[in-house]
Amino acid sequence: MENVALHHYLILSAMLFVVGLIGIFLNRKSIIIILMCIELMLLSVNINFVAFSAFLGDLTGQIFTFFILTVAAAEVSIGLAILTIFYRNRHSGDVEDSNLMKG
Amino acid sequence: MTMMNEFNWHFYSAGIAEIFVMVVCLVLLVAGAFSHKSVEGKFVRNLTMLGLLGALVMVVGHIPEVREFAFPVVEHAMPSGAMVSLFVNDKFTVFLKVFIILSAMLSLYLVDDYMTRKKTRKYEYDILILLSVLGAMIMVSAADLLMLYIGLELMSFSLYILTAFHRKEAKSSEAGLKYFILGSIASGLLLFGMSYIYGLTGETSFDGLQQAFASGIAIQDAAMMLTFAMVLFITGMAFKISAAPFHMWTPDVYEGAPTPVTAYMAIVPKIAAMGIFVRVLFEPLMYMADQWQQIVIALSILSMAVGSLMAIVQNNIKRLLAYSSIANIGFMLVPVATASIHAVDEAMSYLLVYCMMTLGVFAVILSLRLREKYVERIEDLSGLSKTNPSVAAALAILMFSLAGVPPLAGFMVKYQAFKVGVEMGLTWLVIVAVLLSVVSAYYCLRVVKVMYFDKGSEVYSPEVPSQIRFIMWAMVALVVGFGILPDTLFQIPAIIQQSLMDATTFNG
Amino acid sequence: METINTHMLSILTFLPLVGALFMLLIPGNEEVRSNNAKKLALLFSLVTLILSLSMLAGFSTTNPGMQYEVKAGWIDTLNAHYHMGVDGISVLFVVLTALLTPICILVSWNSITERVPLYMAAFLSLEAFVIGVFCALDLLLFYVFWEAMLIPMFLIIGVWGGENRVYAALKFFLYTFLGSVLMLVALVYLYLENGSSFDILSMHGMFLDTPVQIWLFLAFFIAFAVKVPMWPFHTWLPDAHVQAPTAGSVILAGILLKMGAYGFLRFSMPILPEATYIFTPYIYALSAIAIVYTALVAFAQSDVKKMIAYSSVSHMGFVTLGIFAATTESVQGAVMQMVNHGIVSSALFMLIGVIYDRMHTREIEKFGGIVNRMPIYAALFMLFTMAAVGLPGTNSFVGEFLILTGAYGADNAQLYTVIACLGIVLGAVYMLSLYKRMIMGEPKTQEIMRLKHMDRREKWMFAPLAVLVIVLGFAPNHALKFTEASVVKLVADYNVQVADMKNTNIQLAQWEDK
Amino acid sequence: MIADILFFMFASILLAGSLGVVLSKNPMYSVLFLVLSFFNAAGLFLLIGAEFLGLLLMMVYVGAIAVMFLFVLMTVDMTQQDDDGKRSPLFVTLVLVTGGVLLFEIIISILAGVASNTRLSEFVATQSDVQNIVQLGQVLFTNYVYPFIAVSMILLVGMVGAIVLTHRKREGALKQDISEQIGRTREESIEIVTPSLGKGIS
Amino acid sequence: MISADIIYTIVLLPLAASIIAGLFRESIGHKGAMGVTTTSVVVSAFLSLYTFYVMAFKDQAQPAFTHYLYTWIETGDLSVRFGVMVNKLTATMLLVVTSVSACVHVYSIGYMAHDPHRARFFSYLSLFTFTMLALVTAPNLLQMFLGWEGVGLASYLLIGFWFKKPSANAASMKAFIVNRVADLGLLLAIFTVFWTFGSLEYADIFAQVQNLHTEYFNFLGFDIHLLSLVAMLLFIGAMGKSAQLGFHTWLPDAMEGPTPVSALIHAATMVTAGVFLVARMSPLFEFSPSVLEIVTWVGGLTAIFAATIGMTQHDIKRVIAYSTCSQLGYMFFACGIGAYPAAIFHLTTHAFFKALLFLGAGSVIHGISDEQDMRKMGGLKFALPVTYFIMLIGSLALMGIPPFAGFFSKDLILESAFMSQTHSGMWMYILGTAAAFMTAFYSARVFYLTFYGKNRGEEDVYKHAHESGLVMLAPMFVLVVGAVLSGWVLYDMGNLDWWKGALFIADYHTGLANAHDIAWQWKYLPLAIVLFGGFMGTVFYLWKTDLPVKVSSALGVIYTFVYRKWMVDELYHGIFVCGVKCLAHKFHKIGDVMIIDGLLVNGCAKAANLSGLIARRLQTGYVFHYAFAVVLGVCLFVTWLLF
Repeated sequence: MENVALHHYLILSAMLFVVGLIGIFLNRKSIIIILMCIELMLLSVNINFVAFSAFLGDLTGQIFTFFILTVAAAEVSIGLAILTIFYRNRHSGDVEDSNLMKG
Repeated sequence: MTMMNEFNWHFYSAGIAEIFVMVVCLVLLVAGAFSHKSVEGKFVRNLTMLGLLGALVMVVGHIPEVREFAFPVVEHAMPSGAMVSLFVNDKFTVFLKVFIILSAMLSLYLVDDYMTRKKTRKYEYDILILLSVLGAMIMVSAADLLMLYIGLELMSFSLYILTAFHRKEAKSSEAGLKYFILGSIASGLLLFGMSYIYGLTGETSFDGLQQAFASGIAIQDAAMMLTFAMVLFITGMAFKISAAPFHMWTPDVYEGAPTPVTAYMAIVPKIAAMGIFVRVLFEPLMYMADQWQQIVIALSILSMAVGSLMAIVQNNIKRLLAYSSIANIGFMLVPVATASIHAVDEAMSYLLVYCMMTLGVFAVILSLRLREKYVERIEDLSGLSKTNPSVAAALAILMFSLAGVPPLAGFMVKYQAFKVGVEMGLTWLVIVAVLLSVVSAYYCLRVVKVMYFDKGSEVYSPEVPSQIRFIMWAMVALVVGFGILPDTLFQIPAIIQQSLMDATTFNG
Repeated sequence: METINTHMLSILTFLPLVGALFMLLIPGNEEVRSNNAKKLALLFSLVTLILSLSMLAGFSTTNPGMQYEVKAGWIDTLNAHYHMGVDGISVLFVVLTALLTPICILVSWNSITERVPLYMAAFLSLEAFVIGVFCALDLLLFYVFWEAMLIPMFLIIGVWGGENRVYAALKFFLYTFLGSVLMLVALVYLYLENGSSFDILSMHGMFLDTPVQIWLFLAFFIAFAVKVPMWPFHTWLPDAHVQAPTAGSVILAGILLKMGAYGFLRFSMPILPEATYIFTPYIYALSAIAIVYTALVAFAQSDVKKMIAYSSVSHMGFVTLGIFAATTESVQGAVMQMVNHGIVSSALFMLIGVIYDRMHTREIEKFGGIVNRMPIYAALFMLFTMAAVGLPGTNSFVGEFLILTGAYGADNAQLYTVIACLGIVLGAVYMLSLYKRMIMGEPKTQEIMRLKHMDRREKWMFAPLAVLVIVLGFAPNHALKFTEASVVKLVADYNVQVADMKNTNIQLAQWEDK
Repeated sequence: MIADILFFMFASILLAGSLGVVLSKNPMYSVLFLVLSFFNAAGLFLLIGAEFLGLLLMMVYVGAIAVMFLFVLMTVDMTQQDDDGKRSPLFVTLVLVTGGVLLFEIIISILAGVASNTRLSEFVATQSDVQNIVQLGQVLFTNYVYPFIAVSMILLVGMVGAIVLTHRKREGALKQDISEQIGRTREESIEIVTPSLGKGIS
Repeated sequence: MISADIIYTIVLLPLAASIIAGLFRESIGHKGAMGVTTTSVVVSAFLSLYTFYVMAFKDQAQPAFTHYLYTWIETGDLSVRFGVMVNKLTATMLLVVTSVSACVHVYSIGYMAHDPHRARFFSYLSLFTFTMLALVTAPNLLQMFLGWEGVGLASYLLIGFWFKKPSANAASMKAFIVNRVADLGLLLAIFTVFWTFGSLEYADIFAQVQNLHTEYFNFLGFDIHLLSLVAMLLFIGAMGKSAQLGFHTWLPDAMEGPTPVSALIHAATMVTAGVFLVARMSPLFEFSPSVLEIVTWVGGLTAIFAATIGMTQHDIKRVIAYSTCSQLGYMFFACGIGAYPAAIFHLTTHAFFKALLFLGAGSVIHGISDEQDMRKMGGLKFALPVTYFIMLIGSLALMGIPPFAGFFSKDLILESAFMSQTHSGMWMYILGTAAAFMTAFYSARVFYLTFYGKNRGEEDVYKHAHESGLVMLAPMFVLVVGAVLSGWVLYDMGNLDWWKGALFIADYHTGLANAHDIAWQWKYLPLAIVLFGGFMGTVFYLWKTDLPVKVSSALGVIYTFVYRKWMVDELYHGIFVCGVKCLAHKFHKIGDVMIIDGLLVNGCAKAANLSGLIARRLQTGYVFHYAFAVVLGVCLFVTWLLF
């Protein structure tokens, strides 16, 4: 087994990223899962940053991650708030119910 | 590192306007919460205006001759490196900020009447606008990927909430939801790209990136990764300026959001995103122009085509404007696609005029009520030229300008964009653009047609607030005035272009 | 007087525009506004006409260059100037525009009842823009006027037009717009090639590579060909004509169509001589097709306005043939023919308008035997029919004759000239059959027996045109002398450049042989 | 060596967790899988020397965000399942192909970068003497104080947004309004009725 | 001395009168209009007579001259001036035109007395006179063309004068259009002349003929002998105006116009313009023998062709019209064999007697309530005695019985043909003689059918048949004088020397010069045949009146074919009228509506709209689709850039 190198982290995060991405489309259930998928994407970005940071010996990446974490927290709160009012209006949290506007 | 511990005015002076706006936001939040319900709206509104005015004064009062930096950081934090800056202040940012603040102020004037009629007036609205203006300002001043990200998210989050502001309307909440989800995905992509860029260069500041790309090491090292990163990075920003194929959110969000929010959203974020897009392309990514040029060309063509073609089948004015904005972004990207820094001012003057036209059109929409409901469908405008000739004339002028018919400003900027396209050898793109501009002329004409040619009998609710009327006519006057004498229009962006060029020569 | 003369063209251009603004500001109730708007518009257009005539009086017929030139700064950043001037090629069109506008206002006096001020404003601004097109010596200025003119015309067709007006207006606008935007690209290119200058005069004789010229020519060609309109770019015209109100058709046929041909003379020939020469055979062919084909199509029409519209296409085919034949006679004839067509087809549309105001139909089959009731109308119709047919002694004959004579001797144009001659016969066929079906015979319906006679206004609005038909028929030199010097110069320069090209090609060929 | 094993362990559980998020039919399970993923990611962070971020991840995500997800799921009752497969197979195929292509491209480019490159493969995770949290603290409140403040505005937006969107006055909820109680007047409380004869008081 | 002023007066007086009558008839009334026009034309006629007298008889020293009034068109190398060219040919034509016109004017006062539009009629008549005069006096081809088309217009207006009659309207249109087709030839000739001779002035052209007669000209890719080309194109024009074979169809139809018009235009003046043109251009024609050959044959065939039809028609005016056609054929083949003087001579005499015949016919028609069908006439001898006499003179002149005018001129032509000693000359003699037989036959037929036998029309009409008034008879008497005397008074016309250079005959044409040397049997053979023809006519229509029906039924198809005018009209209708209409509709429906507009123009618009609609379908409203679009975009961009 070889030593864990940077590209292991990168590939891991890439896979995580793609899983998150595909999850958004393939999910036929509630919108809340889309929010979770977005969190997964952000997590993969964080892994990238942290990995690069560690391997470069440069702290900026970790700082970046710190800020991303903070922003993600706010993001979730906003997302859930909007989801809540959407639910109140439509009485559904279904992905496929969000098509009042199209064309 | 120790020197950072002492307060140094110089480090903050460039960002003073942003700091001021932050303070104003906090003050307003408190003021709004504790003031009496009956006055809170007005009170907060006035304070907001004052705050924006103050910010404007600070921005204008501090026009740097050469580019200035603020909030310096030590790069390569651990093996202590050179000093770079998070924040830049040059004529370009001043231009964009003035532009942003003025647009925000004008669009705030559009709100009162609407919100009062819809009985959804809340003081938080102003604060959110202010916060998104703050985000936009930070974004355009960013000299670092981190600042760019933070500014972008600050601006976007406020917009997500504003979009869903009419929480009792299903459309509004749905629009908010869509905007939020897609925006988050886009920023995820953006971040992913940023992480690679950071990882491959070890830099996050624009200057540092430019130098890294200039030296060519990073490009050689991991060309594919870098390409990948660049595409994702550009995607993130193209999403914000709603360039096709990253435009899908635009029509739905425009339609669903409360109209004043749409007006705001059609202008301020576009300015900020376009500004930073240009800066990113021409500063850090300048040495990757070969690669991004192709993407920008594709974005440009797709935007023009999708925007124009889909606009002609719309029935909702707000959706129409959404597609129109997509098409116009496409036209704006023609000069950018030349990958020549000389073309930036053409894009910027186009942006300027586009904002004027859009603001004018929204003022018109917000001044028209049919049976006490705001006009949404294009058919609702039928016969407007008889029942309300002055408004119809204003809208017609704006629409002709959007179509690019001289002697209106819309033509002049289109001309400039095409000129630079031809000059830089992208004649084929320009030909595609002019052909699509004919298509886009069609949807503009359709509006004029409905107003002037169709018979309509319904009478519009008469009272229109003077502010809206003022904005409408001011924009018409600007569009006509700049159409006939566009010198000023071309001179302002020419200055800012210079400041971008300074940046390149400074580094390159 | 001196100041008026130095600023003559500016006054001619902007006086109607000022008038148009006045229209929109007239106070009062609907009726008062309508009345005042009509009178004021007539006043403005008449003053413009008088000024244009005085301009014509002061025009030197021996000077081939620009006269009444004004040049001032306009857009410094683009190096665009406010540069106006007239030469022999444009001067007559300016006057024609100034002449037709008051007539148009008279034509609409009673037939337009809705939104009169707007209508008058549209007409006056149209006049202003068109005069601007003919006077502009700055390419950007030219383009601005060229495009701006679409707006009032679009409104005129769309607001006051017939039942299918929306389609026609949109088609008109988009069709011409499509043509012009391609011209815009060419214009940009020229601007850059000309050292970032829009000065049209400095473009004359500038050196451009042949392939470049060809592309530029094509771009300009589409713009102008749509405007002329040349076959097969003509289908917007019948729709626009049919749906437009009478005055709209008059101005469309009388002036707007001339802009395309004017463009060929002002841009294609002097700036792109080589490409012009290369494309000449194709344009001959298109012109010949236009002449014969559209004459036949005109014959097949059941709508009288459509028939006249198609006949316009056919007649403009002569003009393009004449221009590209590039002999002094043919170009003179083309210019003359443009003026003539402006007079004659305008008059024909006005005649149709007179009867349309009474019967509200354009179906030829609904008419018949009008002469029984309206002899003066029939006589005028006869006069203008004969002019349209190109009978010697009317103005059109002079134009057509000069064109055909000139083209007959031009390189490779003989066959097309012969084909074009067929157009003369076909013109007679459809015009006379129209006359027969509309005017002659027993009155077809009771309605025709009750038609109102022409009133004084209606008679007077034909008077200037009728006089011009005869005067220019017997004394065309009064018009030809204005254009002579400029046309001779244009043709001479063009031929020199073409000869140069041929020499170069021969030398190249010889060199390659070696 | 152990670090390597740990990496692969964390990595595989992380991936499995993320797949669980995506694939589980009940949103509630998804949240729990999300928590699992975060735990493992935090483990990876610890492994690579970013202790502070690892802990932060656990606290913020697991402690706050995941709970918030659960909370919202409970309150708005979005746990119902709806998997009658409305997605067209074409779309699913397209998504999978696109995802696959994308992943393939990323991995290819990473591997190409690693293979061709001089710097990327030389990178080694360096362990510093100074504690991670100290390092971060040093720059965060000096160099990055301005973004730090700015990001606080983002949190402010989150707060304002959540309140302005979801806070509502409940109709029918009984609330005491003291000023109203005190300000009651006789006129609006009592009505004097004069009953007419034989009709009673109704 | 003849000055230019006199000529200008002659030419412009009718124009002035026409304008006055046309524009101011409201103020001057019908009488005023008639007075003005008639007076001015009569004055013109007297001035012309004077001119002719001076030029022909009195002052042999009177030179031919050209005078210019003003420049008409001048641009580039082209310069055309209005003016007059006066020589003996002009003088002759002036005389013919104005005298016949004057007679017709006067006659019309009576004939049109009850027409409500007579002012207009007179205005048209004078306009016609002016244009015809402009034609004959023109010093250049373009002014000639002005007159040429002008007479076409006037003819159009006059044929369609009774605008309520659909047949009149159709006939007028037909006349104009057929003429237009032929005029193309003339127009092309003018173009060719301009580019080769550099001028359109007759004088310049004639001066250069000698130099250019070996030149070739590239016409539509063929190198053609220049002078032949010009001559041929000119002749095409002449054929149209003079209703020669192929272009003849308009002339019979033109009889829908009022009879004075037929007399003036379709007998005496306009139709002879073609002959005049060929004569005027004789210096050019003489250098293109091949074209002259064509002229000869066209003329000869027309003569016989029209005569055959003339024998079968029932409409009195149509018979005379075909006779005109036939006589014009004589004139052309005279030109073709180089006997221009004979042609012009015949033109002159023909003008008088044919006008006379038409006016006589008009008098008949007028007398019996506008009936033109000879099958409804008969026995009018007593009702219309003066007309009877006039028609007799006219018919004899037409048949060519000495001593009437027709005899001299027709004989001269046949003699010249015989003596030209060429193959075609011989043929012409045969054809001409045959035509002369037929002429005699149908002249007799007309005469007998009209005046002899029982009346076949309505009794009522017959009872009211009346002789025309003096105002109609007087001009006829003038023409009678012409028909009787012009033959020998103007006999010198047949002599080339008389023309003093106005006509030109090349040396190789010897027919006319030797005409007088013809052997007596050949000289009198035609006369004998004419007499035989007259006799046959008498047999058929006076004595054995059942013969015509028998003969015609015996001839069967041939008769029908001839009666239907050799089916030429049907042929033309089938080919040209239907062809053009069909083509027009095809072009419109398929070319314009379907292909250009439907497919290209609206097609593009529809394509744009359709693509908008399709793209709209992609905007499904589902957020995952939107997101997928983003990712797909990324994926494509990456793929594009990476590979």
